[in-house]
Amino acid sequence: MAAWFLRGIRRRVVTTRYPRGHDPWTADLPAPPAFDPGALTVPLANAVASVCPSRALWLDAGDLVLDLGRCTACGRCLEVAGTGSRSSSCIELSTPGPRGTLVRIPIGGSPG
Amino acid sequence: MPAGVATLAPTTPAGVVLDLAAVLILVSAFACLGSKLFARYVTYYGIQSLVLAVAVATVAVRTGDRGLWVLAGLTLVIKAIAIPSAIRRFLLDRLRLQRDGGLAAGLGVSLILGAVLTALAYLVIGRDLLPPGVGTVPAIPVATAVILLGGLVMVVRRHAVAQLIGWLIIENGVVLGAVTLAANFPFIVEAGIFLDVVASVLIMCGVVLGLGDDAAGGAALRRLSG
Amino acid sequence: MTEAELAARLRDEVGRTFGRSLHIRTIDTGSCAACESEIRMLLAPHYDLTRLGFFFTPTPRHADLLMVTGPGAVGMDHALRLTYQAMPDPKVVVAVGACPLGGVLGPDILTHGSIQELIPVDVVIPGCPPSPIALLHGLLVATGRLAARVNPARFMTAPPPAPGKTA
Amino acid sequence: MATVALGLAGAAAAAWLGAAGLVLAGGRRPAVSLQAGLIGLGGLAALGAGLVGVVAGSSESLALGNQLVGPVAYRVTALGATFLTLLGLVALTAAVWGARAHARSLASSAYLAALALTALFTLATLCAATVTAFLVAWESMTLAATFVVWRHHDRREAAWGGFLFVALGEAGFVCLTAALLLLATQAHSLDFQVIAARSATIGSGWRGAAFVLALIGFGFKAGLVPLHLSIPEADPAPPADGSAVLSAVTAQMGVYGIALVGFRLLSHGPAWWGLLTMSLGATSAVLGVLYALMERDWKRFLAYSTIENVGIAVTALGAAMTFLSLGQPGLGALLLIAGLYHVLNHGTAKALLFLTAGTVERATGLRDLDRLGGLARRMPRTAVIALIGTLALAALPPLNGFVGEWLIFQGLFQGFRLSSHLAAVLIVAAGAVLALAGGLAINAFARAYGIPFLGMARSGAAGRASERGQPVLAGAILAGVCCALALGAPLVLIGLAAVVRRTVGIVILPRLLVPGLTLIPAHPGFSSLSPTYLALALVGLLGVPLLILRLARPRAATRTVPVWAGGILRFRPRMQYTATTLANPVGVTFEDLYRPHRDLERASDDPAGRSGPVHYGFRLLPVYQRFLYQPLVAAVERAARGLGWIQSGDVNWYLLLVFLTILVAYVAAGR
Repeated sequence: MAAWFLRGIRRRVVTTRYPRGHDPWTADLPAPPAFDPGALTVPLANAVASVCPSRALWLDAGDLVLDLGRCTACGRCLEVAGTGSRSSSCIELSTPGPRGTLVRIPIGGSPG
Repeated sequence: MPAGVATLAPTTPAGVVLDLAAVLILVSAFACLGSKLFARYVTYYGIQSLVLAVAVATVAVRTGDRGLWVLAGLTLVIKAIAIPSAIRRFLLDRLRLQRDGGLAAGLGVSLILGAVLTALAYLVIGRDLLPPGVGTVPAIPVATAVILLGGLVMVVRRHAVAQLIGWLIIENGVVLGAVTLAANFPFIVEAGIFLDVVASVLIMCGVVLGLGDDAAGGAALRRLSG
Repeated sequence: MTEAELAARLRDEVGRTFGRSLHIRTIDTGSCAACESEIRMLLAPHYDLTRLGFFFTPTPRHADLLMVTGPGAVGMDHALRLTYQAMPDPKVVVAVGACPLGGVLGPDILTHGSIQELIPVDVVIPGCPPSPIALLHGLLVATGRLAARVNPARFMTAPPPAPGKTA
Repeated sequence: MATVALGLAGAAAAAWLGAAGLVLAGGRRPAVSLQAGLIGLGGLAALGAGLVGVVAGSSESLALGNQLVGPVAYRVTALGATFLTLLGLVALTAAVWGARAHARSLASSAYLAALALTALFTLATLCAATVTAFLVAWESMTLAATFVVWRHHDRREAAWGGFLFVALGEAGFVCLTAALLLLATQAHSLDFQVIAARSATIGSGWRGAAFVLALIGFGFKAGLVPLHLSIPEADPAPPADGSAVLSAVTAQMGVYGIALVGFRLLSHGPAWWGLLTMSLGATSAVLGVLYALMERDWKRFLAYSTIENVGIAVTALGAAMTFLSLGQPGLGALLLIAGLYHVLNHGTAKALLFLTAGTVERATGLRDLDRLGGLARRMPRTAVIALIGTLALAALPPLNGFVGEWLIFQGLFQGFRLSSHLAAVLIVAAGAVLALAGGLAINAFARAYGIPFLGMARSGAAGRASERGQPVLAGAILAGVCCALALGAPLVLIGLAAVVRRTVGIVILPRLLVPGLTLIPAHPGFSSLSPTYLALALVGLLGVPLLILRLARPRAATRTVPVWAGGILRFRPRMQYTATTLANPVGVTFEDLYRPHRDLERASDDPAGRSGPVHYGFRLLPVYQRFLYQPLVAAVERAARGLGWIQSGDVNWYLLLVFLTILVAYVAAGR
């Protein structure tokens, strides 16, 4: 206890877990999508980007760019991408600076 | 015992005359109370004043006081002649006053009240109220009754002229009481009372003339509330 | 000094300044109030913001951190600028939700679409709305008590193919 | 030495008489200035007389009486000299203020003459050594002060205030005359000294009756609730110098009177005298400050505060009587000292605040707190002076008000040393009531200082205010005196202890004041305080943040940004707190007492909030009006209505009434 206390004082790190335990239901919250780079093709990526209502997906230099900041986790891209995608289940997405929210997903699938 | 009072005992002729005069004065006051015509008020007042002059003269005969003679004369001239004729000429004729409409109480009620007041005067003026010996003079309760009757006239009549008559009757009662009680009354006081009476008559004549008949009838007087 | 070193030093500085006590002011630039609803949940016992030394304050004069929600409605420009100015230095701006990051409304005559050009944003908390856990995480990141951990791998269901290997 | 005080008092009287006489010059320019100057000179002489009197004690007496009016003699006594000092100080500063404030007109000249006469007759009251001299001077003081109140006789509130002042003053004078003549007939002498010497031989019933009558009589002047009606109406009516004299001196003459009868003439009596006095005082203190809180008019607020402070002083005097009669002379003397000290403090600070309010009124034409604001920036010297006065009156350390009230509390909390449980409980309860009043007073004075001086101007006139050409010096003198009374508290207490020794014959000084400027009021193990060191330490502590700011300057550059006002486009003065809103929490808390009438009128009840203009009205009917004066007035009116049928306006009816009266007289005489 004392060691814990002193550590908290000294290192200013989280001394209490911010939800105290693991919250299993956080996995069920809507979350940004995750794509299978192997299954992504350029047409599919274009289709995925075109259904995104919040302009969070676009193609750039052969990559599908996902802006986590803009994503509202609506799930429309998941419907389009089908089995090559799923919810990322990741909701703790804060980053310092506005540019840290960009995720580049290489388009690895063949057009066939 | 004052000298004047002793000489006016009812057994003496002067005493008899005085008593008779007092009774006449009382009767004329009742007559005023029981009348409705302005002209009669003035007539009865004149008669009352004449009798009063006689009474004063009687006392003057007995006491030989020169002041009382003057007083009797003044009473005769001013009260019995001047004031009635002045009221007739300046008020009754000019305002055409005939019948007094402003009665606060009916004639019958007024007369009964007057009788009650006279009885009260006789009851109240007991022996112990007056100086020793004076109680035997019957004119004293009569004078008191006349004063009360004058007051009653003022209360039950609404018209200003009738109230003036009531006031004059009270004054006559006062003089009657004064000459019978204290025959050697200082003349200067009597003269002062006379001046008062003359002044009040003059004032009342002016006021009533200024008001006019309608106003003097009491309607305007009733509006004099605070 | 590289950018990374500078960032590390800055994080350390922020941690030293705000690490133990932080006062938060929120401002709504036209949000749908879902974010506000979640922010309010922070005070519920389950999340219990104050145990971390964080407090909401009614005035920016006492605030160290500004939480901005909403897409930057034009009508709130003045208020947003005044609020930012009224906060004493040093201060942190946290953009909460997808709106301030341009995810919901585009720029038009009523909104700026994003607040990033209005005031400098230090930390973003994505989500529409971000859950209270995400908000807590964001606040801890903002104060330097947690490292940011956006791992691109988590948004890929399979490891990316090695570069050059594709056709 | 003994004749010096009397000589100085005579000089003061001569100066004031001269100032009053100069009204014959018809208000020409030099005459008005000369009047103010003579009033100030008289004040200086009275101040000197008071100080000499406090130090040297009773002077020789100046006997003037003859066969017709009885013995008339004047003497500077120690008790009177205490108040004489205050009179001199207030007259001096009022003259300094008035010299610059008054226009050169006949009205001003007449007003200054009335003020000079008020001061003169107050002096005569304080120096009066016989019943005749006292009563004549007291009545003359009331009349002269009435003309001071009537300076602006064409204003409704001034006319009404003057009427209340003279009416209640006369009611008090009747009680007072009865009390003093009762004492004089019982003691077979008109001389105060002889009465005091023979007071023990007077029967206790007569003594009690005389004391209660005197308490009521002086209570009218002092403004003890519920006899205080004239204070909030009359004291704010004249210009500020008149208000200062009325509140700081004339009202406190009531305290002098209670001290004179209670301690000098009758030597404190049984315990119930003290308990009665104390209860009246405590009631006045708490009700005074409660109604002060609700007041929007600055000068009326100050007048209610006078009621509060006089109440505190009277509480102290009452507790002192109780302690003396129950065999605790040390505590009694302490409380008497504390009460007199509080009188001095209150007089100084109240004169200061009235003069400040008058200066602001001259600069802005406003007395309504809700229309002032932001004056600290436009009238900085006035703001500093008013701050000193406010701190002193709110009894905050380190100023004199705190020391005085602290002494009173120390005395009251010693109530447990009494053997009588009732007295002990009542005294401690009075202490609790005073504590409540003190807390409310801090609230009230924070409001009365903050609203006019801080924030933004709430009206155009307040925004254009300027200090240029305004009379600031008088307030500065009084502020200096406030600080001196605090820093020199030990010195003041030495003087007051001498007064108490000469008045009730108890030596308390060696126990009260230990070397090193420290006061030990009640008991060595109970409490101690050094006002001098406290003041120095607090001012020093005030410097610490400044020092830190100076030494550890922030490294970031200074930014200047607009005041935070909720992010609205423009911050308007009407968005600020007002005096009414600031007092509202207290108003809600004490709603059962206030029972206010609130009127809220909206142009529409639009739920979207577009209500249009909103009118908010707030009226207060004080509790004594509701439960004492209104029923009284209603009873008189009911009786008058009941007798109204007699006055019908009918002449015959009146004649009948006269006639019946005569008849009844006849019959009654005939029995």
